Amino acid sequence: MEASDRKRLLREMLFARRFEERCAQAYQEREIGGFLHLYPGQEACAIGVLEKARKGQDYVVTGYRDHIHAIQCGADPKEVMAELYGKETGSSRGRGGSMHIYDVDHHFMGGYALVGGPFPLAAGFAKAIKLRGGDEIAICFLGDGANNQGTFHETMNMASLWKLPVLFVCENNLYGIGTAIERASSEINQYLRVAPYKIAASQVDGQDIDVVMAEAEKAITHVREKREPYFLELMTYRLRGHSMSDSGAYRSKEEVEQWAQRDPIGIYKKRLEAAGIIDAAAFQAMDEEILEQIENEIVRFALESPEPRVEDLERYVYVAEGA
Amino acid sequence: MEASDRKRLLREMLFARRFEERCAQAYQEREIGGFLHLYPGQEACAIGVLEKARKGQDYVVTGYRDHIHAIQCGADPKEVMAELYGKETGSSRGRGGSMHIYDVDHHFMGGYALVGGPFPLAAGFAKAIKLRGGDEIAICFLGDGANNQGTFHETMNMASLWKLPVLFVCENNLYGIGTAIERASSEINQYLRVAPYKIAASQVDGQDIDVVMAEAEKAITHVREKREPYFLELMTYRLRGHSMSDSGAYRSKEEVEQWAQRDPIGIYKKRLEAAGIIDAAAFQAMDEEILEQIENEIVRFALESPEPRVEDLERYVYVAEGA
Amino acid sequence: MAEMMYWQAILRAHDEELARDPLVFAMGEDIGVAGGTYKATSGLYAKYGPERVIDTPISENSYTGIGIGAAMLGCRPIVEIMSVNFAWLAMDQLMNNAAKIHYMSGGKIRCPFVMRVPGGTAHQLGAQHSARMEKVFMGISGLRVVTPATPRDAYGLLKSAVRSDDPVVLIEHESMYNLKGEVPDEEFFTPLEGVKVMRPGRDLSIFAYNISVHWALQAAERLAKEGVEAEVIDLRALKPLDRAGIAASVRKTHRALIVEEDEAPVGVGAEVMALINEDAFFELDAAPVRVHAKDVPIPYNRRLEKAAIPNADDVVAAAKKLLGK
Amino acid sequence: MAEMMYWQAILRAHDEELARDPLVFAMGEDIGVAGGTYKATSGLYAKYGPERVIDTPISENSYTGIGIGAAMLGCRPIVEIMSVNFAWLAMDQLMNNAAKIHYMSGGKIRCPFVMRVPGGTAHQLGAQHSARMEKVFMGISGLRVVTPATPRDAYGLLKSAVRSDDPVVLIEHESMYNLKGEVPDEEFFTPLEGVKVMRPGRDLSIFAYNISVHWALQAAERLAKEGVEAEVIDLRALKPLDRAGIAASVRKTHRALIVEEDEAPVGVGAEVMALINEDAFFELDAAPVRVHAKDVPIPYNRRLEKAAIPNADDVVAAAKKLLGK
Ligand SMILES: Cc1ncc(C[n+]2csc(CCOP(=O)(O)OP(=O)(O)O)c2C)c(N)n1
Ligand SMILES: Cc1ncc(C[n+]2csc(CCOP(=O)(O)OP(=O)(O)O)c2C)c(N)n1
Ligand SMILES: [Mg+2]
Ligand SMILES: [Mg+2]
Repeated sequence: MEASDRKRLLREMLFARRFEERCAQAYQEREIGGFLHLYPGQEACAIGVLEKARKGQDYVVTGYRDHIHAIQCGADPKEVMAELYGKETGSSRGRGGSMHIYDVDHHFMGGYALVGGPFPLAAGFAKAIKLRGGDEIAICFLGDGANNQGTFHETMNMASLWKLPVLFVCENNLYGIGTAIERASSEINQYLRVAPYKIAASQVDGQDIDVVMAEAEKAITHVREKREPYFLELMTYRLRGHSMSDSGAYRSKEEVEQWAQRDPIGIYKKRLEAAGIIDAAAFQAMDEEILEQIENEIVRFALESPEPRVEDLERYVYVAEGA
Repeated sequence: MEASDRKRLLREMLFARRFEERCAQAYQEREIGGFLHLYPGQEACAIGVLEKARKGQDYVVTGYRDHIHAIQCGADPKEVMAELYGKETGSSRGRGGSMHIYDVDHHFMGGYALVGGPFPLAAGFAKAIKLRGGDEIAICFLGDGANNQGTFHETMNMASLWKLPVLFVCENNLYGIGTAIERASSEINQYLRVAPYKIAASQVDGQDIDVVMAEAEKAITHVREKREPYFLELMTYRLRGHSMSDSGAYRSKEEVEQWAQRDPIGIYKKRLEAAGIIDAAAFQAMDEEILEQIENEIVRFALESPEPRVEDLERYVYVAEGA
Repeated sequence: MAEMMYWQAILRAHDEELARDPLVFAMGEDIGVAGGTYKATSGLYAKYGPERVIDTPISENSYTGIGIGAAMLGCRPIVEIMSVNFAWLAMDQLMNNAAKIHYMSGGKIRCPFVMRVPGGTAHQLGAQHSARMEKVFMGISGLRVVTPATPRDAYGLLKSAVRSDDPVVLIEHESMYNLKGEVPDEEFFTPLEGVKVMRPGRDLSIFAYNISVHWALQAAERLAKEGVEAEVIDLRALKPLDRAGIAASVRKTHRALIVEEDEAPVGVGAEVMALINEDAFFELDAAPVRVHAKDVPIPYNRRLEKAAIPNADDVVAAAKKLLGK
Repeated sequence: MAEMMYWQAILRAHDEELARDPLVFAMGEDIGVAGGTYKATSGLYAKYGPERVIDTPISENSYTGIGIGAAMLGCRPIVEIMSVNFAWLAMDQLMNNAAKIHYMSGGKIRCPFVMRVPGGTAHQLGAQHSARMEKVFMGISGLRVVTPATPRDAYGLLKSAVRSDDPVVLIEHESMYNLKGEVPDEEFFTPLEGVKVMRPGRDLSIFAYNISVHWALQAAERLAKEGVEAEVIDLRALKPLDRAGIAASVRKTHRALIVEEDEAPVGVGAEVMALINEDAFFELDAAPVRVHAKDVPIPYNRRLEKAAIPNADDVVAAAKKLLGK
């Protein structure tokens, strides 16, 4: 990989981090409402996998922790932030909110609030692709907890049976809200759960973006060429609470600190430093530029954008009522 | 096993066959309504497994093909037949019908019409047993098609995680209505599907009652002693249609005939003949006695029993309204 | 104009839509090789192949979701749920996704998803196979709900549902698949909104839908013999309900009776009554009346089942009471 | 008499019932180690252990079914569904099994199953987390449905629900867990049937339930300042509904207004209106009125969300209109 690409990836991860931190701030300032689920700690997962996808062509879906996935598909961060601010310029015109970012132009087909709901949707995208006859694939990102939902089993079975070109990416961060994986899943290695469906699967470190990209490349090639599903498990960790109202009582400070040592940005930064691609000053500059962009472009856009009109409340219930 | 017990088992299978055939006749005569799912061909499964259970103590549940399971738990065939005739003396007082036989005294906890519905109920019985602290177990009989339902996955996971004493018996008859197993399940060997839940499992011939009993004994001992789930798959075949309105177009006559060669009654009868336990004349006598019992005791009871009173229509909605 | 059965009309609509648009596909349990429980998809598997006429595993929630996902990419799936009782399993995908995706994407994603499902009591199918769930579907924002009472509407509504850009639930009835009726030979589309006057009248309005339309028509014939002219209105589209159409009939007859196969609480009858109260209260010469099932799980026994479900006699009796006769 | 919050009242009921009967157990996502999303089960895991205060995987349909199975053997499970939106996933077990088992076993099996679930819109939770589903639960025969508006009822109804031999759904509200109110110190039970007069009045009846009771009470206060005496009735038990209690109030005031947080179609408002039409039509001096949400999936934007959901202002305005003011 070119040095410029590696630098770009580092920037994307850092941008993701800062974007989410800025969301947290806006939430505390009550600019953002609802439930807010942030991504810090897991950046290498979405960014690494989507680096190997055909962005804007492959169809992507995920859960409620969806800002970064949308942005990595090509969504304009300004529109994502405007959505969180509930503005008419938001990616879902302020109707969706944090858990329901959409960017249909870039084939980001949404964030969904019900755990397990996206499995069948992704398989449905793959079914549509198959009927239309293209070589796109569908990619579904979900958490470890989602795998206990019945839709996991039902969808894996049909995806395999019907040879649907869909990649399932399990971001295993060891918890579903406050419930540790070993208290919720009889098999904690999620990639082992798809064996009976005869779906190819693997598990790799989700903190090292190089590892993620290498495995994602294999997985995506498998799906794209064999036109059949693949299940990729990425071992990761969320450094913040589940949502903004997390007490944190279910895990130890030590555990969080240990994982903070394996922060995907830290790991990658070190590697690029060792390779002479970036140094502390350049990183600092990159960070400042990002912060500046977030504040002056993105947040400003969100702040200055108009609210939806109350008269439009009943628009978008049905298509005929305006799209 | 004593010769008398073996003879009794043969009689139970033959009784099951004749009982079901008599139901089919009554259905054609329009004495029985609704959906009617019959058991011929699968007798060795329920009869073999329940022979090794503690009848009347262990809690049993199944789907809509439930007459024989109820009877083998101890339900009075008269009351089962009366239920099919919709009579007040029926096991569910004529409110349930063929798909909803109950015999709470003998711990037969019902037949259910929704595929996959009984999985969690059985796990719930096991949970109750665990809380109360007895050494009973729960036994859930279901078909191969049911395993594609989300409740299969969800329940297997929780049964394993919580160490629930429940035996799942999959009567794999190769079809779910008119859909062949290989068109519905990415893994056709059902016992292999529970591996990720770390549930002990095995698959045996379901047509040979000796084989069924031997494996059931192991499985039940496992559940009873280890207080954890077990999944037993019995390979079997239904010789009749799925229900009374089956066209049969989805399978060949040859296939049905081939399986008829492996009729569980035929297999066992031959074995008992070889062992000198029964001969053609005794079998004939047994059959006649059964037919006589069905006609003169069972069907007569059903026919002569009173209908529920229309004034009682709203009884049993809530407990306070009478039980 | 050919006479055909309800199931044949549904089959014809499927066939035409499958032939027309390669992105239309049908999906459900036993609809393919076996041809469908009520024959409504028979022959299509041979004609269009397994990629477009799909036998599913018994996984209602997820194949519904797969249909929804495909619809989001422009396909037009027709998903059959074998019996409405099983639709409880698919409510998550239907209500949380299909009904809401267009709205919560700010109108950016369409979900032209069709679910067909027979509802209602047939012959002694028991409590778990006799649900009537129209009120569940019509209570939630975002769906369209229609329910054909005749072969003609079964054809025309399915055609329109497939062409609609909104998610549509079509509620059929297990006891109507063999009902015969005239269906025009040329292609046509029945609107997904609006009531249909099945029989004009001046003395009272009988609102019905699905199978209860037939009870209402039978009752109206009998009432006519006694000199009572009942107007029979097929509500047909349950969501959105045509409140103007309902009020118009009440303004004409000043008496309203609603017949539903379902138990009363929070049902179609209640909603129609509420709309009448809101739109035409002072037009009423008598309190509107509901004819409905008893509030019980449906019993297996034939007599009890019959007693639980209303029929034409009940409609006649209620109409007479409403008219003070 | 102690003042406590709604969540504390629920916690107290849990604690007493768990202490009393070893066959009572609680079950749900994050209710144990984490103490419950709204703290309503906090501390119970430490006190009663993992066999009786059970953290479940995210498997709503099956842990609901496990609760039902255990109830069939005499246990008294209290199953929490974290948000009513997720209850769509559990409807199969709830509606097909819990609601019907007693009836279809001819009364031979009891199902003393309790489901607790917060419903309603909170602060901008969006379309998939703002469902109000009382109409879904109350439409189907076999369940009991209650919905506490105060800490006192939250305690008393949960106590009664656990002791009931019928399956009971308790609908709480995400925005009420921190509501404060007096709860008597001694043990008591609130009946699972019957309305509660929250404020007597003579000029009109305002029927409400759950959070809308508070809008109704606020509205009544403001109306009182203008000399209008509104009677506020907490329906409290939604299934079965107390039709006599509803009619009694209408006979007194001759005007009826129903406030529901939900969108109108086939809702509580429609049903109450239908009951009034059936039982007290000629007592009415004016057409009854519904105040309800707009028929839209709930939007995220704060202003749109607010516009979608009714409030005390809407109740006041509707009351005035009803009174011709
Ligand atoms: C159907 C459903 N049940 C429960 C919830 C509540 N809930 C939201 S997130 C979550 C945990 C999900 O865990 P996981 O899949 O591991 O995702 P993570 O948040 O860890 O990325 C739960 C239980 C929900 N949103 N939807
Ligand atoms: C939830 C649900 N979906 C669909 C059906 C319709 N149905 C009844 S039996 C059946 C096939 C079940 O097959 P299997 O589990 O193999 O049982 P078998 O009848 O072969 O014993 C189907 C699809 C149903 N009753 N419930
Ligand atoms: Mg997780
Ligand atoms: Mg089978």
